[in-house]
Amino acid sequence: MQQRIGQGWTQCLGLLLYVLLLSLWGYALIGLGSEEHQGDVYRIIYMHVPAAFAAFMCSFVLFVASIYGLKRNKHGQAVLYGRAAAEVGLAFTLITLVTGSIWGKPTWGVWWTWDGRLTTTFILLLLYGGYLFLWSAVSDPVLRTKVCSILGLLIFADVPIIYKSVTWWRTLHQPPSLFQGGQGLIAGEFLSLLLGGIAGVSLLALWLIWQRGINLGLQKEIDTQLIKKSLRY
Amino acid sequence: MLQISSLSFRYDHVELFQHLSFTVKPGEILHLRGSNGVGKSTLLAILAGLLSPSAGQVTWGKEEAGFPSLQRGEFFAYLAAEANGLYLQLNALSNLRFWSSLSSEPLAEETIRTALLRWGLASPLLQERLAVGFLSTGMRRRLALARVSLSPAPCWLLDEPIYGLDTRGVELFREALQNHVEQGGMAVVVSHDLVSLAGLTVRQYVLQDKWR
Amino acid sequence: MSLVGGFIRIVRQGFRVEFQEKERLLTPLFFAALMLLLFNFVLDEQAEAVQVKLFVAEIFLTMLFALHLCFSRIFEADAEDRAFEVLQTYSLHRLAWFAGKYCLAMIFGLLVIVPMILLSGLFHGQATLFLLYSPALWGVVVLMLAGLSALGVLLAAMMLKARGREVLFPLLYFPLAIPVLLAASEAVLGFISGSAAAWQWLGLLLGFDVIFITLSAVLFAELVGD
Amino acid sequence: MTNLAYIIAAYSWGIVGISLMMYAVRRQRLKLEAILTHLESAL
Repeated sequence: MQQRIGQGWTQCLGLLLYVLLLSLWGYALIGLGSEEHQGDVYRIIYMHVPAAFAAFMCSFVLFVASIYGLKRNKHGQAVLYGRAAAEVGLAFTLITLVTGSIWGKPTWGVWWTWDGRLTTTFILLLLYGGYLFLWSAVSDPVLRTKVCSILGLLIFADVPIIYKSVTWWRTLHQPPSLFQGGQGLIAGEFLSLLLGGIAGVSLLALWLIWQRGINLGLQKEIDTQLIKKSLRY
Repeated sequence: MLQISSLSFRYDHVELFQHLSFTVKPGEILHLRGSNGVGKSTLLAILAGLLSPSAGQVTWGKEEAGFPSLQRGEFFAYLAAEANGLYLQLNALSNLRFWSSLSSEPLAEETIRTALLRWGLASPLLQERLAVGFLSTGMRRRLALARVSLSPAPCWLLDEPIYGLDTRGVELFREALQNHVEQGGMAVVVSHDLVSLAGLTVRQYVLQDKWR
Repeated sequence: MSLVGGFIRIVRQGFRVEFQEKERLLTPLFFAALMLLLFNFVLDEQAEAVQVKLFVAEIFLTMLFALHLCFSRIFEADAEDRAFEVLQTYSLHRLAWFAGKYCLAMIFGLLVIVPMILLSGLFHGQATLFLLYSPALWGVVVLMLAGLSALGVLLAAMMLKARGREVLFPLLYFPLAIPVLLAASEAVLGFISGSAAAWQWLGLLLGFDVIFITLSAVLFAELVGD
Repeated sequence: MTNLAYIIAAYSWGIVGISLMMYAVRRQRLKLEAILTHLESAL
């Protein structure tokens, strides 16, 4: 049990990632020159795109955790990482949606557009919420592990289909929004910064999932100790 | 022949039981004893295939006792403690017809009706008119026991079989269990009520309480 | 117990239970009729072209909601006295079990959808009459039902022991079913206007069906087989 | 609302969100460890 207590290096790793990201964002805000026709507002991309990437990466982590969760009489830790992935994923979808709409206002003059990516993120938010509701609705841990793992697989299978259908639906009804158009202008320094941001946020998301998973494991262990103690007297 | 070797089950982190090993030979009744919460029903659920153990093996139906290798569902007939597994909108007859149709050789209408008679569900009103939902708990338990007795499965897994039965019902249960065992069948019974197995040759198996 | 044998018994049992109370069968249909009424109150008389678009939107939305009622009831009879658990202890082939329930979901789904679409056609009158005869509409409807039934049966089985499953079922079923709703309505509209995109949407609908029918069959076997 | 305000709003949402999560995970870990060591010492 000792090794699971937060040793120094895991906490420092998290802090290191956090500081790295802050400095990256700092540079994005101050260092980079402002871009011609969009002024400075394009800088929000360095927060919006990495957060969106992390949100979708969480659905992949949930997928892998669900595969292991379905294996026979698994110890049960895998599905806890699945739940952690759903929670972190939910948070990142929220960040993505908020930064996306803030970014949309100056660019297109509206707080919300039915852009394919934004809409898919919104549906992903609902799916993560559904996963967590299902988790709390089933009390028997053995059944809950199986049922939630199955939902994890369904979510991962459906996200690409949702994305394709929503983007098709959008392109049919509106010429590709500036956002896609804007993709062309990302080059050189801007691109490397963006990729750095995506890597940074994704690693941080993985770290959050890992730590939250351990916490859930500790919580379960405490509950078991309490059950064992209550059985003893 | 049913063989359990070093079976253990962990409910999340709490080890319910560990390294259970015993065998049940044809013609034998195993009476599972042990205080509440020791895992008797869980053990039956594992044998029936509803739960998978965290370790250990359950093997059944070896050829030497004349039983060809059967699937788990064909070897075990399971009766849960607080549920009879009946379709409450349908009448008694169609319930039994459905369950018997699921086992390998579906039974003739006659055998089903005689089983209903044997279990005291004789009146045609009871058999066909009335939906099972209107029957009393005792009557439903008899119907569930009739389902088990009709099943060709050699090994019965009975969890509190006489729950809700009157004295006549208990006698009927003992008779059915008796001739099932005489025909080379076997049974694993969980029952706190000693009356249910009185007068039958029974082997006790006490599940140790791991904590106290 | 053979695959086909198990399948037939599950389907027959499903009919026996469902036809026990005939009126229960009609509840989803009445619900669908009610929804159509509400739609027509709100979206009253429109121009010809808009009428068609409304008709398509109405039937697919009503279909999605009415099917949700059918699916969440698929295992009700089995769950009442935990017959579902006893079924798990029988040597019933898992695939036959799923196929049986899937077939029941399709049949009861059609029993609700076909009258609903005819009723909606009645409400919209002349403008949409041609649609009722077009194979495109009925083809897409059947494909949509095929995909949703697989998803519905699996979700219903998953939530058998969940608390508050009446609320939980739509919460999971609708987000997952969004691509089907989009693909179906866009496909029909595309076929009407003769645009090539319709085949693209049909492809997506087929893709959803194939993926979710196989995935649901496998995961159902995983859920009940232990 | 000038561009600057939009940028600040977006970044503050992101950074506050991430910091909150890191803080919550850290605090929960400490709380759980305390309970566990207490439980083990009491056994």
